[in-house]
Amino acid sequence: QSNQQIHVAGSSTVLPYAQIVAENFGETFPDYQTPVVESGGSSAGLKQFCAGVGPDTIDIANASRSIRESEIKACADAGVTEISEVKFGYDGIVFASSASGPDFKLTPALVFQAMAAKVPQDGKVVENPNKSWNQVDASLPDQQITAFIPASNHGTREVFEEKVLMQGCKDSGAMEAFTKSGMDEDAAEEACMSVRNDGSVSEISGDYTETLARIEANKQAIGVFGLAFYEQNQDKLKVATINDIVPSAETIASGEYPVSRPLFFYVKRAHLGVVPGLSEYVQFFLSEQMTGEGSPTVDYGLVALPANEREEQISNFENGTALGSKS
Amino acid sequence: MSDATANGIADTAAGRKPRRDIGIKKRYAAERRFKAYGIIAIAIGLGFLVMLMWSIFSKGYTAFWQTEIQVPITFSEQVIGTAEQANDSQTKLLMANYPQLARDGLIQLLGISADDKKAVSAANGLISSGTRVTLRDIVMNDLSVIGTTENVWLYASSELDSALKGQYDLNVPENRRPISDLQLEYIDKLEQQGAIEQRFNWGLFTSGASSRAETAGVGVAIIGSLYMMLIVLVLALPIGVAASIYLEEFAPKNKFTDLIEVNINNLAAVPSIVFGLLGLAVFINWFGLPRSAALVGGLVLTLMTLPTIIIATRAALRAVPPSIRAAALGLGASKNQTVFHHVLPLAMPGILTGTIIGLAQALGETAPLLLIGMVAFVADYPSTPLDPSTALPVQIYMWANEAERAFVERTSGAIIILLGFLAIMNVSAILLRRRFERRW
Amino acid sequence: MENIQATLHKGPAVEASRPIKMTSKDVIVHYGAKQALNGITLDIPERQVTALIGPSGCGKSTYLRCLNRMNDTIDSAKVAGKILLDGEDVYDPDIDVVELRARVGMVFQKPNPFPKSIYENVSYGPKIHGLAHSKQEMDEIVHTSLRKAGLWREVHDRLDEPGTGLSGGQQQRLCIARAIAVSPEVILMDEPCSALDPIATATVEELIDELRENYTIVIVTHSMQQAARVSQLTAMFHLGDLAEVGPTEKMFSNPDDKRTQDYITGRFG
Amino acid sequence: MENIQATLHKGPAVEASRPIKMTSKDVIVHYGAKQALNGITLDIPERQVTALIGPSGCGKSTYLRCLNRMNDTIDSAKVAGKILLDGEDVYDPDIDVVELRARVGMVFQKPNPFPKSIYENVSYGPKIHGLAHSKQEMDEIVHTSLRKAGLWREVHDRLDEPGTGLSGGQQQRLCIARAIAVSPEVILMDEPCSALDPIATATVEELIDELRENYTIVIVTHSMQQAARVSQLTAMFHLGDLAEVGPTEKMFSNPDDKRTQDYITGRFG
Amino acid sequence: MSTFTIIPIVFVIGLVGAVMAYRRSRALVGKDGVKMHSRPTYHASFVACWGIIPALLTLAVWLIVSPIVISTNVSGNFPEGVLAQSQLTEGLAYGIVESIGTGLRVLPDDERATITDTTPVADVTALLRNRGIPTASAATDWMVPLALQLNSLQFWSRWAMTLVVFVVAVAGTFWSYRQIAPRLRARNNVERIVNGALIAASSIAIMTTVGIVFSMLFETIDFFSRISPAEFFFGTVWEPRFSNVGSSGNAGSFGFIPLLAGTLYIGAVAMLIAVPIGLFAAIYMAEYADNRTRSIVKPLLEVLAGIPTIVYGFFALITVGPFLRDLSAQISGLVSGNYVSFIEAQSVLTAGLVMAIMLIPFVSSLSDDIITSVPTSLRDGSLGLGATRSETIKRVILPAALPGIVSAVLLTASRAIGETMIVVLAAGVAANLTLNPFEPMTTITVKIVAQLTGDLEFNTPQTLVAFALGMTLFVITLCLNVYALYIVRKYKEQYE
Ligand SMILES: Nc1ncnc2c1ncn2[C@@H]1O[C@H](COP(=O)(O)OP(=O)(O)OP(=O)(O)O)[C@@H](O)[C@H]1O
Ligand SMILES: Nc1ncnc2c1ncn2[C@@H]1O[C@H](COP(=O)(O)OP(=O)(O)OP(=O)(O)O)[C@@H](O)[C@H]1O
Ligand SMILES: [Mg+2]
Ligand SMILES: [Mg+2]
Repeated sequence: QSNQQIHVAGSSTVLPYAQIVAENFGETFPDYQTPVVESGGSSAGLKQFCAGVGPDTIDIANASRSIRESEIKACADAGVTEISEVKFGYDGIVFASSASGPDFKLTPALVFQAMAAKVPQDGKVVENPNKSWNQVDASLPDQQITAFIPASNHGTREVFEEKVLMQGCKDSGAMEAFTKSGMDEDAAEEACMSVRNDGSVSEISGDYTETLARIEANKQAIGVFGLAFYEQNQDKLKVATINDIVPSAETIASGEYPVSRPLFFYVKRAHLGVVPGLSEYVQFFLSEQMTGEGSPTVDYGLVALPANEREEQISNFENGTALGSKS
Repeated sequence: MSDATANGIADTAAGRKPRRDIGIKKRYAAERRFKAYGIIAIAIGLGFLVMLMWSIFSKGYTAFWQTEIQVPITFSEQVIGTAEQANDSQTKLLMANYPQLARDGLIQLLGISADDKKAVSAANGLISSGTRVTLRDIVMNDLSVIGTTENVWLYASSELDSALKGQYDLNVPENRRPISDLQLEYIDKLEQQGAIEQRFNWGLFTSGASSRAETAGVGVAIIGSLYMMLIVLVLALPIGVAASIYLEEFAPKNKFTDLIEVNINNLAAVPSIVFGLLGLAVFINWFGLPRSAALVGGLVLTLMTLPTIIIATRAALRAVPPSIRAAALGLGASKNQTVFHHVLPLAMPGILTGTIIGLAQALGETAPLLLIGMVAFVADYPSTPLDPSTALPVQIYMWANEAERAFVERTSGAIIILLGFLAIMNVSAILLRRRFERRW
Repeated sequence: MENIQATLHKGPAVEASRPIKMTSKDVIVHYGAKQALNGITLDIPERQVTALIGPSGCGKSTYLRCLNRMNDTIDSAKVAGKILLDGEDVYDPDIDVVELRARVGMVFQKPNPFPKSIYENVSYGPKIHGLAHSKQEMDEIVHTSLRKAGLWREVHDRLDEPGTGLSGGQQQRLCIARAIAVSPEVILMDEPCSALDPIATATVEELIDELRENYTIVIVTHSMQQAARVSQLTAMFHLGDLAEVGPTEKMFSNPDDKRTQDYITGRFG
Repeated sequence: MENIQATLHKGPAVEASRPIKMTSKDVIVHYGAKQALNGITLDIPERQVTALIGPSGCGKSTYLRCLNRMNDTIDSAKVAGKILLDGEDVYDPDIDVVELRARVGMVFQKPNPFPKSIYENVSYGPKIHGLAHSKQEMDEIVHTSLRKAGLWREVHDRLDEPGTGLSGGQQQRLCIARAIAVSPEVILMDEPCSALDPIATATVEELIDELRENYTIVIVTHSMQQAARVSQLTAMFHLGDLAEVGPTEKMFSNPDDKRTQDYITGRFG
Repeated sequence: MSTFTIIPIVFVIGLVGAVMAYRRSRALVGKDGVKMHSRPTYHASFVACWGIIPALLTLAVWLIVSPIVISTNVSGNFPEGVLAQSQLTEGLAYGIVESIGTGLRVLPDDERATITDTTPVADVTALLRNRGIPTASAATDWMVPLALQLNSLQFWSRWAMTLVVFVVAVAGTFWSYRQIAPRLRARNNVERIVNGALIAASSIAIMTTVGIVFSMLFETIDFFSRISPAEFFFGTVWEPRFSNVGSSGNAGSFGFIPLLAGTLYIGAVAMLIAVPIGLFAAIYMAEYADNRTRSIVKPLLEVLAGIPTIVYGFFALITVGPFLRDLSAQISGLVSGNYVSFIEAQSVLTAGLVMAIMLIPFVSSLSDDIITSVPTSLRDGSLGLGATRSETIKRVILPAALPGIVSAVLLTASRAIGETMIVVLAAGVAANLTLNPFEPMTTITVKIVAQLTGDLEFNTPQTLVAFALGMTLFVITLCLNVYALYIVRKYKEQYE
């Protein structure tokens, strides 16, 4: 009974898209029940996914990051050997502040200098002394530095660290300064990615609604959002440019806007043909009408894959290219 | 006699000795302060309640109305096939492009040309994409509508709905709001035609989860919560009361009962998410119960509520004076009879309080449900407690995290529904409690 | 002294020695570390009234509570020794205390009506013991018991009101009615008349006299006159000891024990 | 009849009419719909003992509770009429019940010790009224009160034990000690000796006699002998009415009212 | 016969037995000279217990055991090597067989009759599809005979079960009916069963504890095999990284101290606010308020316990936090002329305050019941001595109600420790170590939830730490509770 319905679990970032697809799937294919899509994080989703094969396990795991080697191994240990990885789009990550505030034109280097725990100054490595944005750079508004960034349990944090802080660290020459001050490479990288904890940068472990609420309560603050969330709340939020590029589906898809991450889901191939509608669901997900241009998911804010890449994902899935069998 | 009285009083008045100082002024001041503390405490509690309620209701009451548009729909045979075809195979009927019917109806209503791509897409943005199901159901119920034209009330899109309810700041530049100037124009037009109306949002109560705000409802969640509360009530109340009776009335005072007592107190302090871990490990992985099922949720919440009920019940049992027990025992009532006939009824108000608080807590809990898969998108109604379902707090939690503006009011709307649920539970418990309450 | 003797003459004649209903041997009771009874050996004859007298705090209530094992309910109380009812040891683990208490009823020193209606207070015992098979029978039992306890006249029109809303003396009589409603074989009464006016006292004493026909009665009283009037056997307690026991007549006319003599002659009751 | 008269002769001589300490006029009490007192008019003379007698349930406790407004605590009780203490209306909204109750102390019919230690039970009143200014003073008050109530000997080595672990009679004496510890002007005693043995009763009666020097005392009793022994004025209640009031000597030798006569002669106490 | 028909029938058997027992025992009473030990209703319940309980136990055991037996039987017949080829694990293959079996049972008789061991699966699937029953496309021919076998095994098992259960029920009833005699201690027997049930109910608490420990133990051990306990228990920095795949492979720091401090601090602040408010509210309701006020106020306050905590969280985030921040700015402006807020929007104080609101009813309602049940005679005793109401409450009623109030407070404290959502939104997730209540801190529970539900890798210390935290918190609260029990005992002895 329970294996007649597709069961999906995983990332809460992917949830809205999976939800849209599941709903439309149920409406378009009245033969099949609407899939159940659990939220709860990529971690919990993949853990359930890797719990084993059988009617009481889930069929698909949504993830806002790629599956890790150790997880593939854990899966294999539990008998989940054939896993299809499906990439279905990108999530753009943007900086936004209250719509009533001034504009922000940021670069990774500026973000690094505003938010890093330690910055080089006059050749020495010092605790970040910057109190307001215009201390970082005169072009920025004279406004206290208050930022809300994703906490370290969020996939977004990884992107933020790698594509913004790390990049900014290198761009601003801080990396060099760190190594010069006697750190080895690991320590320097770590220093690049550590965020100041003197209260001006706060972590958010919840969802973007929380970040939005915090910005509404503190109009001076700047926060990190998903592109989709920002687009739904444009009347309240003002987006910051990075390297003078305005984030949008087009600029992200073209790679001009640097900060984005791919979204995935993983399919348990052993359940294909067993769970009714599973392969139809995957194909439906990747179809033009669901994740192509002008589809509801893209309306919602998904950055669609270029058409050729989507074709590739479909054929990968149909050819049965699996992760598990490789390792 | 009255003479004597008068005299007597006069005498005493004359010879009145000074009153003893028992610090009456200070003590009365203390008394007044004490009473004031009580009033202040209650005022604080109620004040916060009012603030919370106000913030919920002021945001949420609009969720109970939903904008609908009356659109003349032509059930064109070209789009959905003929009735004969439908009798042969339903596939065409099921898969037909119903949204096109709605779109055609709407552009006809607004009098825009089908070639004007921009205008058509603007108009299309006014109606919900959930029309597919609405229109399909109409056709499936009655094949004779095929080929005719009918006026149908369709859900407006959530953007239109929110705009009408004033939830968007329409003064910001057009590109920064989800509703365009053209669309606003159309809305004016529809309003003039009387084709747009705010109607009571039954869907909020009956629909399952949906990614579209206008078709989203807490139907599945209500059923799920109902199942879970029934399970909790049916299991936690008797088990909790039984355990308390054993511990308070029967158990010998030894290490084992101390162990149980400490255990119960400790379980009260276990974070609710840990009960989710327990449910996952024991009920799902071990007993093999299905994920996302109200049954598992109910069991987990039962375990979570038990300590509250047990602690409250034990305190209530302890407060029954021993003389009542002695009286019953002295008449030759057995211990069980004494407890069930006398002690339990007297402890009932306290037990009910514990139950209300425990149930209220269980009704509002999300964290443990996260791990057993109940924080999920479930569109279909569960027919048994073994089917996937969600719960009211889960729906609230999920809607609270939605980006769309229309979900903000729905979140509060769902909270109002949950509070209604709570109110029903409370009122029934109050009625019961009043029957049992007395001083002795 | 004359007073008591006057009363004795009015009281019923002491009957010839009767079979023993209950007997206790070396009953010792501790409350925690404090010893309340130091080994009481006493026989209670069948269908007679045994009075326990003695100064306050000497252990009368404690002894009475041993007879139907009500001391079991006090955690700190430890009972040692033997108590037999019709030859059976009441502290035998095999004995059913519930049955025991149904056979050995009790009226407590402090009136403790249930917070229920007057009717339910009295009907509770018969109900759990299944003594009535119909509403009429139950009504009958309740009415007779209340009448015997001398409460009927005062409460017949308010049987539905709570028993806790009665006056002190009324509560006490309610408890007596409640106890006799289950017709136990032995009735233990701990100062049943302490809160009663003379008329009500007389009613209860008459009741005791009447019950004596069929039941065995043990009564604790502080009134020497009452002991003299209603009892056939009197036991005098003193500081946890049984000072003396004997036929009532003899106890009040010619006590052997010095303490008894002192207590009785020092009387004021 | 002879018995009582014998007692009267032993009792203290009735003193000349005294100033009035408390007076009540047409006091009517309802419990819900039920009328418990039908208009009682009674003067209570200063520094004398007034005894209230009458059959159980006739309203003695109710009347007593009116005198220090303890009836306020019963929701269903409604009091009408006037009660004056030293000429002040005690039901005047301006009057301070706390002060009133500190001046008019009470011993209840059912002993109700606090679930605290014996010491704390007695020291409670003095403590809240601030009657002792040091530990010694407090000890002094507690010891004297216990001694006066005749409990000292039994409890002096266990003052720290809970008051609820005492025997019935001991609890009653504890409550008396508790009441006199605050030295009120008027002491209301609702059957203070009901659970007491003759010796303890004598102690309490002596106490009453002694208190009479300085305090006004109202006592409810069921024992005619006790009324005769300790009181100077006796009031006979009957079914919510005041049947008769008069000097004790006269009441017991030559009552005017038929009901009093019946009650006294029908006595058994 | 289905389980749902068997159970009522068993009950009917038990009830019939009970009625007969009742009659018989009534008849015995009629005979003179016989004194019954137990009343007829007890004889009836005695027989009913014997009729129903063993039968239901048998049923339960059968229902648990038979599917295991049947499935081993059927999967034993899976063709050799087929499993390997079709890439299906046994469980899934069995699932398909089962669903074919279930489908077959739904078919009308004439159609079912056409299906034999040799019918190709395609035909079966076609038949089923006509009836609207989807089957997995991986179904193969060898599954059809197994499905038939499964069906027949299930069929016979069900019959055997029905028979056995009924026999047990009737035998139990009959045997116990024969036992009825005047001296049969039916009441004691029935009460022993009731007591057994009571004990079973209280041991659920122990089983829950065992379950909790069991569900966290292995992961906890796993965690401590990767991160040293010393680092965890004595570390003062909490900073796990997103993942340890970075160049250094560093998983970050897992210092437990700041979380423990935060938990205790926020809990203490919440209790400090909630307990006085709740207690005073309870006292007012129980002792001063008239019945009507009380019957309105009490349930209203109870609503506070039922508002989902996310609502409180947003209340703290949007209203209370900024309010306190601005208030502090005003205050410092008035005092020093410098409008700088010393209370941060997210702070221990905000979290404690908002959590306290939620906790008020836990204290107020439970304490109100306890206070109300203190006997009136104690109030009278104190009032009669000239105590004011408040003195009576403080010195007599509260001490008498103390054990109950302590329970209520402990329960409240427990809730304070377990709360997540409010802390997340009101005090944030930053694991600071500070004494200043105006700065943010966070709690153990917050971190458990965060590490468990994020996008982290599931078998790294970052996720496993959630289990370690849960386990540690469990042990800490256990110790606190043992200590509380000890204290309560010590205190109680003074009064009993
Ligand atoms: N709380 C109450 N509620 C209702 N009726 C009451 C209450 N208290 C007393 N009564 C009734 O009021 C009448 C007088 O009661 P009260 O207690 O004054 O009698 P009493 O003279 O003290 O009798 P006793 O000698 O038995 O103590 C009685 O009929 C009694 O049933
Ligand atoms: N529950 C108890 N805990 C501790 N000591 C107790 C308890 N009950 C009684 N005692 C003590 O045991 C002794 C005997 O008490 P008991 O109640 O038997 O006296 P009694 O003869 O009935 O006196 P009274 O005539 O005053 O009722 C007393 O000293 C008393 O203080
Ligand atoms: Mg006694
Ligand atoms: Mg009275």
